[in-house]
Formats: sequence, structure tokens, C-alpha cells
Amino acid sequence: MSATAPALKIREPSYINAAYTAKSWLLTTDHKRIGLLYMVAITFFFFVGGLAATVVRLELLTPQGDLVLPETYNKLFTVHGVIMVFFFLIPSIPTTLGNFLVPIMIGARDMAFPRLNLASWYIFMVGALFAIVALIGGGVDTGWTFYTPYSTGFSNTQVIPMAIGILIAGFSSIFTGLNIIITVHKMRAPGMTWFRLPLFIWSMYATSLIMVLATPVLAMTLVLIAVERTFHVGIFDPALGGDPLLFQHLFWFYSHPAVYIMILPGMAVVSELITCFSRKPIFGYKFIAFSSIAIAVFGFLVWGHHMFVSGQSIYSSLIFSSISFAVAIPSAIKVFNWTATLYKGSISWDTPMLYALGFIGLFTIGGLTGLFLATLPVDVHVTDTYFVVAHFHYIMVGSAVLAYLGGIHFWWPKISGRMYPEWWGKVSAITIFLGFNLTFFPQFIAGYQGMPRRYYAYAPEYQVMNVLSTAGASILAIGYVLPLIYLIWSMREGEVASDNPWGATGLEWQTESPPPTFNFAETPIVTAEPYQYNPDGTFTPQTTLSVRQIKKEVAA
Amino acid sequence: MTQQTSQPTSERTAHQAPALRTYYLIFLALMLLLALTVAVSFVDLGAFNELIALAIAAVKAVLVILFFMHVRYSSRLTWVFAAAGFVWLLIMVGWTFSDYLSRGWMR
Amino acid sequence: MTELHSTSVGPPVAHHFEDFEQEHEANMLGMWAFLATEVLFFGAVFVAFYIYRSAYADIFKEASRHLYMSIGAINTVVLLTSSLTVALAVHAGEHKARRLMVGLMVATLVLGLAFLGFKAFEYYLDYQEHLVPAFNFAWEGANPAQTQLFFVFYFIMTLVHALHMIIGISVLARMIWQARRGSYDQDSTAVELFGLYWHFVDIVWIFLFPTLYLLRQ
Amino acid sequence: MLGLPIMPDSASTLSGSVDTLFLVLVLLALLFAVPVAGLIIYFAVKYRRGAAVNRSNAPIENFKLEVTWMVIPLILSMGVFGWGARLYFDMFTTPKDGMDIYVLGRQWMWEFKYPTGQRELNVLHVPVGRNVRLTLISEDVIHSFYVPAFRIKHDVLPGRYTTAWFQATKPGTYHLFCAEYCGTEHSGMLGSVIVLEQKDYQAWLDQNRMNTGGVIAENTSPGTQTAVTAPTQTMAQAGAQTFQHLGCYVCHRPDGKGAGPSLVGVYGKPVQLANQQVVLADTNYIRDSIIDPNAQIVADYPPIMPTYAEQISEDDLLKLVEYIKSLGSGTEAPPEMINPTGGMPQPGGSSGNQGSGAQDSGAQGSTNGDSGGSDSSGNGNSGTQGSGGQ
Repeated sequence: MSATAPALKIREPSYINAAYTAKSWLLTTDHKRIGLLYMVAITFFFFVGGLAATVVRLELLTPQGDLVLPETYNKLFTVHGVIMVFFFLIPSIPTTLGNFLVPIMIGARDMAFPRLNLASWYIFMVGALFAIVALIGGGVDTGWTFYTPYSTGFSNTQVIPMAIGILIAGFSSIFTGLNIIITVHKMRAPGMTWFRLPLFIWSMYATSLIMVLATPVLAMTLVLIAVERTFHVGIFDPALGGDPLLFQHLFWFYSHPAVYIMILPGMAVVSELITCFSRKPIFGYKFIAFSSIAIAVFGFLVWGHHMFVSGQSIYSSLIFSSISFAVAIPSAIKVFNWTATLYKGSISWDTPMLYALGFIGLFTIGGLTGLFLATLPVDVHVTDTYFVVAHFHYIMVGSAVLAYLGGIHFWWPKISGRMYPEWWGKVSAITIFLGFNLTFFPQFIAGYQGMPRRYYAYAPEYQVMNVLSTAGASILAIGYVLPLIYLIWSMREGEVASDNPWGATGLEWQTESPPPTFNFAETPIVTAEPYQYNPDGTFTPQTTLSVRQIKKEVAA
Repeated sequence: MTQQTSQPTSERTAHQAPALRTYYLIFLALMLLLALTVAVSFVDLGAFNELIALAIAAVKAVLVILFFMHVRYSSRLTWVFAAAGFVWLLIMVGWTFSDYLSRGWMR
Repeated sequence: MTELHSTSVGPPVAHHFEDFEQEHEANMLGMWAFLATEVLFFGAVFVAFYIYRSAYADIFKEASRHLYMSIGAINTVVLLTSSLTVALAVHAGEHKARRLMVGLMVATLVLGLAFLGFKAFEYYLDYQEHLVPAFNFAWEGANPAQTQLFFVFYFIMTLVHALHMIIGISVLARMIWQARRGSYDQDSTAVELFGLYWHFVDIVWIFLFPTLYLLRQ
Repeated sequence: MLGLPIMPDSASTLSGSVDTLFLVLVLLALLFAVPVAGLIIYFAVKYRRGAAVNRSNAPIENFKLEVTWMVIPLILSMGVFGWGARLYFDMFTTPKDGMDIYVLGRQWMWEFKYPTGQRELNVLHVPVGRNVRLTLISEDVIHSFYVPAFRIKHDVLPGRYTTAWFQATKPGTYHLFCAEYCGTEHSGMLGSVIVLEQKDYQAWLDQNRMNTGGVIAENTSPGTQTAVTAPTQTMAQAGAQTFQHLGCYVCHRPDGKGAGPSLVGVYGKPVQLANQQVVLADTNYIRDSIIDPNAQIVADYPPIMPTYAEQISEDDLLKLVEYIKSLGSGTEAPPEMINPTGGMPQPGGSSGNQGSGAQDSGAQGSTNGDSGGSDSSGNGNSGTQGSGGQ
């Protein structure tokens, strides 16, 4: 195809070219192929969820409800929430980039449990099937939070299939997390000590902790919901002795840490990008590494800040509020360290870096507004308003999706063996950043003005902000579609990528692009700390015994 | 999160299993504890009934984990993994009950 | 892992592992991580139960008196014994005593089935006494709703536990078949893994028994 | 305060404090965000690849710096937490004086009940400058009572009274929203709070006082249906009628010589239970004792009261609560706070609360049903004897 093509012939077949049959993909145990299977699935769900959001935003263009029926609107925002949270954001980075990169970055040939890895994809797809059945069967109108007793006794929609779908997808998440944890513990290449691990691995490890320890609680909670809904036995029904707040405790025990399942992997990606494109070792490696673990652990102690006005004891609220402030510290550490990394770097403004810098901006806003919500009396006013909506979109959409896209661009040459078109990449990054802010910043204002969330029609004074928001959403939509188009295009037409186009230090860049099935011809030996970048563009890769050197020696 | 250095030792210790006698002794202890907990349940000790019953259950569980499940003879990493679930369970219990127990303080 | 030289003798190692030790430890740790998940899975329903138990202490105690403590106690003995047999089976496996191991696995299987048998019999008695929520629940005493809540939790907890037993027994049955053919002669990791799982299911019952049956004073 | 255009109306004693705290938070946020954003842009431009700048001795770690930027945010955030906690306590500590209003939420409307007997749908009239204590309950799912101009919000739960309070400072009409998603017409569950000057409020009360009965004022503002129902009796009177009607008086005699304890002066007092606990007889206690009488048995009385979960609507419950509150009121000292940790009972030491049992009343027949009944299909039977927990 191009001048470099002949060079490929002397290589081992890459994981993509190893076999071409559908069976070789659907029954693969190769972590890289499984990562791609996930990528296809979650991309589909991203656009399904996005479609629902589009209709929601259009409906909100005018104060009165005139586009869809209220029932439909309620189902739309529920679909948007459920799909985006459980079928896009939670699996997004861990199952795609995580699956693809974790073994390579630590110099392993595969995940610790390759068959379990494939099984989790199938489990995910079965869960997704239930969710789709629930959607086709009439949808769900409870909101993604499934608050009782509405979900158990009042909603007439497909709550149970949806709950089963989420439960099943949850097990997929558990198995992915378990696999990553064991892989990190047991599969590291010689010389890959804990403090030589790329920060991506630290964050993925922290993410996996949450997946393994929080998800089962959601699973049991959904079982209880299904039982209650089927048999009307009063688990959460006050008329029969139950307590609806207990559901909220159990639900948020998972769902608050779940937010960190979404954002920690984003931090994982950004840590890699910032240092690589600054050509400088990351500032405060250990602080960033431990802050990931701290976020994961503290994340379990703050769930009650979703319940400050719920009727929870006010003493409990005080505890949850104070710890919520504490959880901001490790997040702040990361932001400060990323910023400090830029100092005296040699910064290139490639697409992944634009995404990473955008991430820091959006994450800062999202994180700081989180402090507003941790502040008890302010939360009383703005909880369940658009302020909250804006806040968590800044974290879960702004930050997490920007990081995901930044990561996809950064590792695209490794994944596909091709470069993405740089100009289009920059256009999409800037479009998304601007569109996002225009969409969600006005929602902070609408929220403080008092516009409740999940409203299908609203008081006229909020219209200005909603019009701005809808306008931003249309820009955002373009920004999201662009990468889909040009990345697919680049798979065939893109410039062929070299093994290490960014001059990066990680092990994944010391093997071929795309990597062979078992990642390395021989187990690499890790000889260096991560991120040994120099401002002149040179760097020390983590393994000096590169695949090709070994090959040469073998040949000689 | 043990360091690399602990791994070789763990490999060696992983196959140290308790002697057969230990299994029988532990089984005996479990049976005695079972008898004890059933016996206590017939005595009204007020709030202590619950405390004792759960304490005995915890002791039994620890015996099973340490000996039957070989944690006593395993690497520190295994200890951490075995403890993690219970530690997080305690978080869930503690923080949830912090709400329920203090709800009546102010209405 | 620092040792790169994989041994040429010994059990076969999956392609992505360096050696048997690494594979064995990864498998064991994987099971432990899974059990940590299970702790939280059961933990959630325990937390819910104890919340209501603290709110309706007297009602739950009264309800508890309608369970058959004798059956619960017998089942505890059965399950603890099966834990012993599994531990011995693992021991036998490590000492390459195939016949003994198979025998102990069969004993475990029988004990597991006995547990389920007793449990089923107890369910039948509960049914006869109209204690099955949503099916035939009828309560003469005070506070039927809260009492029913007790039985809801009783059934959810024991059924989820029984489901774990059934899964364990199914796996065990297949493993006995494999073990007879000598599949675990070189590498009995699978038996160890099963042992961990089985012990965990036992531990759940160790807590279920006092929680449901004994807190009646 | 400050009247920024992005701020909603500020019309309660607390709203100014919340706004101040909010603005302080905005300032603190800017204090962090602006330098971070500024530095990122500055570095990204100054140290862009190819720029000829001094890059020597680039630091890659600095322990002191790390500690500094951990400790300073921690101190600041703990300060904000403390400030917030204080204000939160004020928000959630119901003042002892003021007027009571009962709020019933149901899919998808608000009903307000005044102790004086008036009943309103979706519109709440309150006077300026008086504490208004709200007792909130839902008949179906969780709603949330949200008045942005007052900066108050509280979930309205089924099966449990929650309380909120405010003191309006500025006459006007303010939005009332349901802030917790509650089903199809969630966004239609709107209302308004009309704050009147004291004298206007008095006039409004007089206009709607007693004896005309039925709907006397149809007051439709866009999107809200509303009606004032003028009373024929106060809530306590209605409650007394229910009390009589259902035969509660048979057991709960004022002299305490019936099968159940006297209810005179119970409200707000500690109650000695048979299981040796002491509980505060608040609205929830009264409610629970009617719905679920055997959960908390008053010491020295047999557990013979049947449950009334099936027979009584939330509306009637509120009336009974108001009636029981009114019994012996005025003569009593303000309620004391019970601290359960410190309140370990001495058996037999129930000297102070002899007549204060609260084995409660119930309602047999259905009542003059002006509101929907409770939703659930309990399996209640006419509970008879009972376990009577020990």
C-alpha cells in the first residue's frame, strides 16, 4: 500500500492478521482482540445513548413539552442514563484500552485468565441483550437510579429485564476487574516492580478494586428489586415495613464508587499522555500512583452525600460530607502534578495532548463543583437540579470521554497499525471541548436558579440556559461523530504507523504496531523507570532488550 | 500489594499444608463452637445473645479461613485478598448503620 | 516470577504463564478475589437484614422461632463435615492419592446433596405452615407485614446460598468424573480452587445459621 | 443577596446564608481553577516544542510542594465543611415556635393542610416573618419539596414524616417544585408558595375561615391547579372526631384507666417502652403506633392494639396526629431532646412519664375520605393478640 509495506513482510503476523475468520474473532482469547470486541460493542451503545440524549435536548429547547410525550421523555432519559453508565462508561476504558494495554504494558503475553476475559465479553453482551429487550419491550422510566418504591411498585415499564441486564453486565465488570488485578499482581515481566509500573496500570488497578468490591452489592440490590417487584413483599415498601432509603444506601454503595470506575481510567490515560507529550518524566510519580488507590478507597466512604435531603440522619450526613471533602485531595494532587509536569517540558500539541489538556480543564471544573455538592447547605439547594446534572457530566462525560478519546488516538497506531488524520483529530478535540462546555456550563446556572432535573417541561425563565445547552449539544454531537468516521477511515487509508510513533517509553511501544498475538517475541526484561523522557526528544524505553534486538541476536 | 521480594517466599510456603491432625482438630473445634452457640441461644442474655452468636460465627469463619483454606500458610498477599472483602463489608455495615442508629437523635 | 527458567518436567503450563508456580498462584489469587466479591454480594443482603432486624427486633425474634432450628443445626453439621472432607480431598490431591481424593470428593458431594435435601424438606415444612411469602403466607399473630419481611429475607438468603451449593455440586460432579480419569494427578489446582469455593459457601452458612435461626431470645 | 442575575429569588432567612456560602465556594473554586488553567496555558505555550526556552533542571518531584498542595486544600475544605455543617444544622433544626403546616405529596400534586382546618392544593399561603414548620409525608412514591427561593429542599417519603422549615422574608409568589423523580407527570407536580404580609395573611385566613365549606376560591395560575377548601373545623377537631368515631377513646381514656395509656400530654415526651427503651413521642412515633402498634409497646400496657394500616388514610393520620399533639398542649414545657446513648433506662424509673404512654388510637371505619387512600396492598389482617415482644 505504501513504501513501508514491504517491511511488514518480515514481521510475524500481527494480532489482527493472525487469522481472519469470524470464529477467530468470536472465540479469541487474545486480550487485544477482546479489547476490540468491547470497543465495537460500547461504541454502538455510546451512539444509542447519545441518540436518546439528543432527543432529550431537543425536547428541552422549549419550556413546554411539545416534542414527545412525558412517558417517552422519561424513558429517554432513563435509557440515556442506563446505557451510558452501565453499557458505555463503566466498561469504556477498562475493557477496551485496559484489556488491550494492561498485559502489554507489564510485559505479559496475555491476561491472567484469557478465557474468563472472553467470557466477560459474552456476559456483557448477554446483559446488553436484556437491556435491548427491555428497550424494545417498552423501555424503562425509573431513571438510571431505580429509586424505590417507584421502581418496585409504581412504574409500569420493563424494570425487571433492565435490572437483569445490568446485573449480568455487572458480573462482566467484576470479571474484568478480577482479571486485571491478578494480571497486575502475577504477570509482570522481570524487572517490572510496582514503582516501575506505568501510572495507567496503577489507575486500572484502583479501578479494578472498585469493580470487584462494589459491583456485587449492586447485583444483590438488583436481585432485591426484582424480588420486590415480582412478589410485592415489602423489602423497600414502607407500607409493608420496608425502608426505601435502604435501597438508596445499597445503590449508592455501588454507584458512588462507580463514578470512580469511570474517572480513574480517564486519569490513567491522561497521566500517560501528559508526560509523553511534554517529553518529561511525570511530576510526583508516587503521589499520583497512591492518589489513585486513595481515590478508590475513599470513594467507598462517601456514598451518603447523594442523600443529604433524603431523610438520612443529619449526623450521618455530616460524616459523609466531611469525607467527601477529603476525597477531593487525591484528585487535586493529580491535577497539580499534571500541571507541574508541563513545567519546563517540550510540549507538542498533538491530538491526544489536546484531549488530555481538555480533560484537565473539564475535570477541574467537575471536581470543584463536586465540592459545592459536598457542602451540605449548598447541596440542599442544588441537589436534584441541573447543577448536579452539569457536575456529573463534567466528570463522567467531559472528563471520562475526553480521556477515552485521547487514549484511543494515542494508542490508535498501536491498535490499528495506522495513524489517524492529525488535522481532523485536532478539529474533533476542539469541537468536543467547546461543544461540551457550551452544553453543560449553562446547566450549572440553570441548576442554581432552581431548575429540577428530569423535567420534561420547565418554567420559562430557564429557557435561555436550555437553548444554549441544546445548541452546545448539537456541536458536541458533531464532535463525537467525527472521530467515528475518520478512525474507521484510517483503518484502511491511514498512514502506516511505525512501532513507536510518539517516541514513548512504555513496553507497548517497544513491540510492533500492531503487536503480534503474544505481544512480545520473548518476555521483555524491564530495565528502566517509566517516563524517562528528555526534552530533546530522546528517551529511555522501559526495556532495552527490545524485541528486534533479541530477534537479531537470535538470527546471528 | 506486597513487594516483589515476598513472592519467592510465598511460592515456597504455598505448598506448606497443615498436618492431617490439624484438620481434625479444627473440625472438632468447629463442632464444639456449634454446640456452644446453639446452647447459648437458649439462654436469655439480652443484647449479648446477638453479640455472642455473631462472635462465635466469626471465630468459626476465621478457623475455616485460616486452616481449611490454608490462609495461615499462605503469602501476605493472600491474607490481604482474604481480608479485603470483609473489610469492605465492615465499611458498608458501619456507614449504613451510622444513618439508622442516629436517625432518632433529632427529628 | 524472577525466575525465568520454566521447568521442563511437571504439569503443563498455559501458554501465557512462565511456569507452574506463577499459574498456580494466579489461579489461587483469582479465586480469592472472586470470594471477596462474593463476600460483598452476600454482605449486601446481610446488611439489609440486620437493618430490619434492629428496627423490628421483637417481631423478627418471634418469626425466627418458627424456623426449625434442629434442621438448621443438622445442616450446619453436614456442611462443616463437608468442609472437612473437601480439605482432606485437597490434601490427598497434593499427595497424589487419587483414589482417596476421589472418595473424599464423593463424600463431599453426598454431604452437599444431603444439605440440599434437608433444606428442601425444611422448605416443605415452611410451606405447610404457610410461611412462604407471596405464595401462601398467612400469619395469625401481630405485625404480619414485618414478619413476612423476615421470611422474605430467610428465603432470599437461603435460596441464594442453596444456588451456590447447587453450582458447587454441579462443578464437583464433573470434577469427580475428571479426577477418576486422572486429570488432576499432576496438577490438583482445580481441586484446591473448588475447595476454596466450597469453604466459602460453608462460611456463608456459618453466618446464616445464627442470623436466621439462633437470634430468637 | 448581591442580586446576581443567575441567582434565583432570595426570600427566606436562610437563602442569604446559602448564597453567601455558595459565592465563597465560587471564589475558592476560581482561586484554584484560574491559576491551574492559567499555568496550563502558560506552560503549554511557553514550553511548546521548538520554542527556545530554558528547560534545564526540570524538577520531577518535590515532596514539600506535594505536602503543601495537599494540606492547603484540606484546611480550606475543612473550613468550608465546618461552615456548611453549621448552616445545615440550622436548616434541619426545626424551631420550637412557629406555625405547623402539613404537606401531603402524591402523584402528582401537593396538598397543604393547616391546623386551623384549611386545605389547599398546590398553593401554599404563608405569612412573612414567621417560622413555618412543615411535616411532610407522601402517599405513594418519594417526592421532594423544593422551593428554590427559600433554598430548601426535603424529600417527602412514604411511610415516614420528615420535617422542614423556613421563614419567608419577602412577599411574593415562588415556585414549588417536586425535585425527586416521581413518575410520568413529575415535571407537572408544581405548586407555588404565596408569601403574604402578616395582615394580608390574616385577611386570607379570615376569608377562608370556617363554615362556608367547600371550594371557595378557584385560583389558577399557569400550570397549576389549585383550590382552597375552607374548613368546617380545625384539624384537631377533625382528628377528635375520628378518634371518637373509631372508638379509640374506649381504650385511650384521658385518665389512663383504659386498656391503653392516656394520650394527654404524650406528644414531645419520652415514652418508656416495654423492652426498656425510651423513645421520644414525636409525630413519627404517633404515626407508627397507629400503623404498627406492636413494634413499640408502652411499658405496663398489654400489646392488644390492632394495626390500623389498612383502615386509615394518610390524611386521617395527620388529623389524628394533630389531635394527639393538641391534647394537653399549652400546659407542657417544650419537648426535651432524648439522647438514646445517654438515655439508658432504669427499669421502673418511669416516674416522670407515668401518664405518658402512647399506645395509640386508631380508626376503624373509613373516614370522610377527602384524599386518596394509601397505595399499597398490605396483607394486613385485623391483628389480634400479638407477640408482645419481651
